[in-house]
Amino acid sequence: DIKIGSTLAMTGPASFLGDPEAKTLEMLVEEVNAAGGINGEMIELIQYDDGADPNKARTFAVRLIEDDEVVAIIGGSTTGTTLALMPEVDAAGIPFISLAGSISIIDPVEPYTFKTPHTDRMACQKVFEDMQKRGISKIGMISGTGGFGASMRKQCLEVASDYGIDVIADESYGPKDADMTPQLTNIKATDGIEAVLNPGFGQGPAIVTRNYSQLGIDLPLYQSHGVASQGFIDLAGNEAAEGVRLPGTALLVADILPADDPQTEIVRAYKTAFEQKYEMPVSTFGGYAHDAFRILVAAIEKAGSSDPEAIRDAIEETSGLVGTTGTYTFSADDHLGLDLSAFKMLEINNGGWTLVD
Amino acid sequence: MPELMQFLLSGLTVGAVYALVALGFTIIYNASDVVNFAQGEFVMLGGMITVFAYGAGAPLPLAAAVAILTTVFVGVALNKLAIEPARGAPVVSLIIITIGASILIRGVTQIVFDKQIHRFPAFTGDAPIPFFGATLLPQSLWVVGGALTVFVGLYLFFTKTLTGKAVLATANNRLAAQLVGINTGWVMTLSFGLSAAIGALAGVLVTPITLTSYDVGIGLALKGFAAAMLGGMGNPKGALVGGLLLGVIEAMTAGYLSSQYKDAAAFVVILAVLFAMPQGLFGAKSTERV
Amino acid sequence: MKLGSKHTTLLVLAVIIIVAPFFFPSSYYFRVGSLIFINGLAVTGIVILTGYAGQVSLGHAGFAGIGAYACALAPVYLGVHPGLALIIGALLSGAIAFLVGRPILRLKGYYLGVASLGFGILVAMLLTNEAQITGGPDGIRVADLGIRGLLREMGFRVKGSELWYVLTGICLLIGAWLALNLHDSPTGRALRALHGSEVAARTVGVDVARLKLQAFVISAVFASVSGSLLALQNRFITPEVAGFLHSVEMVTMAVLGGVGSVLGAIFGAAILTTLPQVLTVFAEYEYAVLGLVMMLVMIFLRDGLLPSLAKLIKGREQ
Amino acid sequence: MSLLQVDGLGIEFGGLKAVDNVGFKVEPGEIVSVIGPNGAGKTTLFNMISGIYLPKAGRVTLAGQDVTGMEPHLLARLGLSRTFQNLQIFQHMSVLENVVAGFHLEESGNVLSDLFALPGSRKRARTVRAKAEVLLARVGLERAAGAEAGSLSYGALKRLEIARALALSPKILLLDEPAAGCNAVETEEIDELIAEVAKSGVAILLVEHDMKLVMRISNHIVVLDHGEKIAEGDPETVSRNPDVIAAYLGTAAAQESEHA
Amino acid sequence: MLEIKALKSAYGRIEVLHGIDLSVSSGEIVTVVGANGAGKTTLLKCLSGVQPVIGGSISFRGETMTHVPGHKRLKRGLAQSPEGRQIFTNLSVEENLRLGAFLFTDARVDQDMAEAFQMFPVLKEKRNLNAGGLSGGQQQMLAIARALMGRPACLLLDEPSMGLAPILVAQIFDVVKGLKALDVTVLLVEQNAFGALSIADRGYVMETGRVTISGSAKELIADPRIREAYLGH
Ligand SMILES: Nc1ncnc2c1ncn2[C@@H]1O[C@H](COP(=O)(O)OP(=O)(O)OP(=O)(O)O)[C@@H](O)[C@H]1O
Ligand SMILES: Nc1ncnc2c1ncn2[C@@H]1O[C@H](COP(=O)(O)OP(=O)(O)OP(=O)(O)O)[C@@H](O)[C@H]1O
Ligand SMILES: CC(C)C[C@H](N)C(=O)O
Ligand SMILES: [Mg+2]
Ligand SMILES: [Mg+2]
Repeated sequence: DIKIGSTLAMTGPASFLGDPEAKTLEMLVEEVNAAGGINGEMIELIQYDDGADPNKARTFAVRLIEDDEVVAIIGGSTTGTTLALMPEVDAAGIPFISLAGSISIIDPVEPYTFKTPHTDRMACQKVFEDMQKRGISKIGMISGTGGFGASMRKQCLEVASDYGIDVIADESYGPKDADMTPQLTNIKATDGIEAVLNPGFGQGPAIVTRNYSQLGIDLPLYQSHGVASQGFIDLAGNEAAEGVRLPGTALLVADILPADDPQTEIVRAYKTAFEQKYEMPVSTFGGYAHDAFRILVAAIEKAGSSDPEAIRDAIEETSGLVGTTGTYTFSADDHLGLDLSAFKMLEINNGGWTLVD
Repeated sequence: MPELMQFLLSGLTVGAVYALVALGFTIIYNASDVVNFAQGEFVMLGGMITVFAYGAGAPLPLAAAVAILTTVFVGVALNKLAIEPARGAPVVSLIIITIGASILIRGVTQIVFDKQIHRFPAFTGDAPIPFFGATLLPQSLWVVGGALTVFVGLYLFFTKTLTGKAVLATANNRLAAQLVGINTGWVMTLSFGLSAAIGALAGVLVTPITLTSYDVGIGLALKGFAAAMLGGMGNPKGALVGGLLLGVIEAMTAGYLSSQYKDAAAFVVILAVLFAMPQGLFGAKSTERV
Repeated sequence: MKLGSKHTTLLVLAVIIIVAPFFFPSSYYFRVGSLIFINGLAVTGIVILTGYAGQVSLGHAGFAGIGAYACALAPVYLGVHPGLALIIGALLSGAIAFLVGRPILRLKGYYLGVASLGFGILVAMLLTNEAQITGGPDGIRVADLGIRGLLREMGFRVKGSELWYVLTGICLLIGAWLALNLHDSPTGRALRALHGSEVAARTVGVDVARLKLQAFVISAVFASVSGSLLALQNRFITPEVAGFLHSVEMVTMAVLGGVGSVLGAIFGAAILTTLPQVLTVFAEYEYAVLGLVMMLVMIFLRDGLLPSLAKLIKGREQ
Repeated sequence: MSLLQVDGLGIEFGGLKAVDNVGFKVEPGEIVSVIGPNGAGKTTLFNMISGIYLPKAGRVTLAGQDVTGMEPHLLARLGLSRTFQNLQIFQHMSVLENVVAGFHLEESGNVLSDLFALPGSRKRARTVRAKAEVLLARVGLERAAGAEAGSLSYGALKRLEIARALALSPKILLLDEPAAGCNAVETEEIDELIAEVAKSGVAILLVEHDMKLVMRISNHIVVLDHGEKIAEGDPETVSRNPDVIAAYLGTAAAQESEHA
Repeated sequence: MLEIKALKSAYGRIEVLHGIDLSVSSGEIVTVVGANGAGKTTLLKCLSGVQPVIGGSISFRGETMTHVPGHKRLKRGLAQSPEGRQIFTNLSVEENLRLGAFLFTDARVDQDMAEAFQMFPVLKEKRNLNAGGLSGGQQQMLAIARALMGRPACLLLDEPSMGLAPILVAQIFDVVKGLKALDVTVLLVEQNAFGALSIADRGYVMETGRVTISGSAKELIADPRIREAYLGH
């Protein structure tokens, strides 16, 4: 048997990330095993729930490595848990694919750590590119103070000037906040604002979107890839969400993707399988886990062995692997393997996703 | 001054949410001196059960009724199965039981339902109501109205009814309460039932605004607890005022000072109030002679 | 053998710490062990504050946060050795506890609870929001304590987890020794007296305000050192260490095990630290079971695991 | 100079003058009793003298020093000690420890020395323990030394409080109804104990409704009613004072105390 | 009316009542005296159902009461003024009294309250104040008055004279005596043995959890053992 480990935020504040991620892994392992495993060997998946607690994540990493003796780890739903367990995988020499957003995970590159989601910096770049196209140069930001929101805010502030964008209002809200009208009122009252960007995930962006429409602010609103799921539209409500743009992945627009798009097939397959099995809509986050698993399986197949060292090398040599998020090509100094092209600018229209451009 | 008005409206809405949770604490506290840390889970259950009942096709009022009744059942069961059997245990032990209960309820909810965030439609639409240059959602009126109604009900209950007095007597001196013929077990059941009902009602009212998921309970319980302490634990007036005040302080801080530190500002105010009034704004000073 | 007497307690603890490793199948158990010891240390502080003096804090994780971030930041900004940073953190926590404790300890019961809660939240917010300094919610790396390297130079090769097992075990023993010393000392007695009746304690000459403050400061230092050890062991720390949940966890561990006794509270720390690890077999049901276990323990062993069990055993003997 | 001197002491609770302009003196070795109907203000007077309530008016002087409103723990240092009408027991400590706690001022040292169990701390603890045992024997509770204080009967707790108050080696001892809950024979024991303590030079200020006890041992009696001093003098005089009989003693009791 | 047979009770594992036999007939005043710690309070607590009985039986008006829960005993006619007064300190004096009549909602409640105020005028003065602020003796009055509000057929009094001024002690004993006319049976635990025996019909002496002497009040007052041990000089 090949033992693969995962530690994900299946519960706790990031459970809407960890839950679909864990479900995806479970589903894919079943699938692979049903098809005869990898190189004839069955996969045994050992999953732990770290509840987004970095200390727990680290302990589970040790457990996976020392006690369960896995050959690779997928996990870290959040940046905090990922950074916490990295020293452990590094010391033990176990390949690890993170599902978290921050650029700090792969920059600087650590030998055993890879990741599948676009970085928050790329999300900023994608958004700013779109703003530039629309001739927007002065924006307000309202960010969640949780890990994802805070980190993306920082990245956005860093790259804004590259796109000639001025952030002239900078507000935030806590992870459990239920009302953002005061912050939005301030943004609204700031002179010259042309658009608003909201980095964050969870219920926050949905509330922001609703408050935005309550206050009658009719400037373009941008969200991050942190809310790229049908759930977001449902929560915000079709009306409030109308016209919101965000950088997303092919997964969300599986149905309207041109048939010749390289991702179409894989995206639709995953979507159908997941939605059938779990009776809930797919999310980008499950997609990250999907990609991580595919990358890992491909690497093990290629390495022809389940030696961690060999797997790591094989991952690093991955090239042109098509996933739900994009097409991955890793190298010794790129452990993300995606570029901006894999990001699609999406807009919500009539309660559904449409591709901008 | 439309900004000020907007901050105020926003503060009052959020404050009413806190007040509803704080009011829920009041009864169990008054009956047993226990701050029921599972109170937030009652709110969560109210919201989540409504979501799923509504999703299953029940009309909203029916879904809400189902949610409230189910939550009352959970509250009563909590009392019967956990609090009653531990009778006579130190108050800290009882509090830990309620913390355990909150973890259990959350754990079961995530299995029975799911871990996603949910919402159901506002009772009377989402069209913003303009108000002196600011806007307000119709659902906010429901929440504020709900908080006021619960407040009035509780206030009358504790000041005008013998049963209300029996509840207070039970917490004050359980032994004496038994001696005057109060069925203290029943008082506890009643208290948990009522608290659960108030909690669930809060959940039903606020979910269209705050959204809900299996784990919203802790956050709400925490804010409700802070609000209750600010107003003075056990006093419905305190719960109402404490909740509203907390909401307004947060909104004003977010609006005028820093949205990052609005929770901090709220706690700074609480600390300041407690230094001047160690029993909160309306807390009864208990007189124990020596 | 009288349970709870100082020397038996220390002996029992030491024996467990020394003997347990012989049953460890992998070094993962050393990690869990050291986490127990780290939590045990914080909880021992809670015993002093809550068990002895009867004051409940819902914000002690704030001090753990100060200790942890002292180890993360002091080496960077002050260039001091991480070991020294631990001491700086402890002193800082003590000093802050001294300042904060003065006003808030005038409050009683739940009011003290909410005030300390506020303090803890303030610390957690600072650590989260002042990201330029603290690294923000995603956490920050912590420098290496360097003991392993030192040992290697001296020719000993030890695994990180084993080393930390030993280090934290020693710290816990020292902490327990201090707390036990205090219990039967005049200060400890005065603390327990004011728990019983503040008025009476005052009339026998106990300076209640000062004594509560002392207990608060001592327990803050315990929490701080525990936070530092966690940071140094993990080499990475996030603001969660200062969070409300961590504060509640400390109190829960203490009460579950028996807040009046050092051994009991440490036992509580052991249970609540291992339980989530054990409960992974229940997968989805983990939290439901965890909550259930907590409730059952408190319902049937209301004074906490250890004291209640001791009572049961004593009863049977009679 | 008197050991304790109270001048014009007064306090109000929500408009009610619980104690109003009360003054008297207590000399070393003297037993002064304060009597008066229920609610007359006796306990409140004690609470002001012992620093638990802050008087609204008046002055308390202890051995020449103005101690009005001084914190109880500081008063303890000056040798003032008391018991309580509503028992204040350290419930979860053993009976012996309750008394040992009474020696706080004598045994307490430095926290750090306690934390590290330095020899000094340990030695102090030992000597104090022996003394506490002697005191317990004196109030007849030596057999209960190891029991948890919360498990004692009411009368036993009353005596435990006396032992704890004595542990302070007070110069002046305030006893609030020490014989309440004791039968006649037990009261006599307490009576002897008080007399003995007074003989050693300790001033005693006593509140008690047991007139036999009061009349037998008091050197001086102060009578309060509605917060005001209505009479003062030796037992003889006071017990014959018609105001005192009307407000407090009642005729039957007055006769009884005559024969005491 | 009240029949106690071989009653045993314990705190934890320590037995403190070792088989008490005691009976009270209807309309009687019976007193129990005994030294500190003899178990008098424990006995009364067993009768009012707030202390578990581990052996023996209690029957009241012909019905077994041994394990009837505490709150139901008042309904059957058994009220207690407990040791340590146990008033509701956070409620007003009036609320305390009202709760004494928790079982009743008829007009007689007001009448009873008026009578209580007549008996203890101080309570009327302080009716709207927190009972916790009362002086010790005032609280004692409140405890007695509250027990009477429950319209007991049998009243259990635990040291009712404790902390009362002499003038009131006499009054309390008068009140107790007066209860006889109202057909209320009284079981009176007292340290003031002389006072208690003077108004009682019969008495029991308890020592360390056992009844050692019993008899008519007259006999007991005259008994030298009792003079020696409980009445003093
Ligand atoms: N904290 C308080 N709050 C309100 N009233 C108080 C308080 N303390 C005392 N009083 C009032 O002051 C008066 C005097 O009370 P105090 O306890 O001093 O009487 P006492 O003489 O000791 O009576 P007793 O003999 O019954 O113990 C009483 O009427 C009481 O109600
Ligand atoms: N809560 C308790 N836990 C353990 N033992 C107790 C408890 N309460 C009373 N006891 C013990 O039970 C025995 C009887 O006590 P009880 O209070 O019934 O005596 P009493 O006759 O009422 O005395 P007093 O005249 O002093 O009130 C005593 O030995 C006492 O120590
Ligand atoms: C939206 C995702 C990229 C968020 C990511 N898992 C994080 O928490 O960092
Ligand atoms: Mg008094
Ligand atoms: Mg008694």
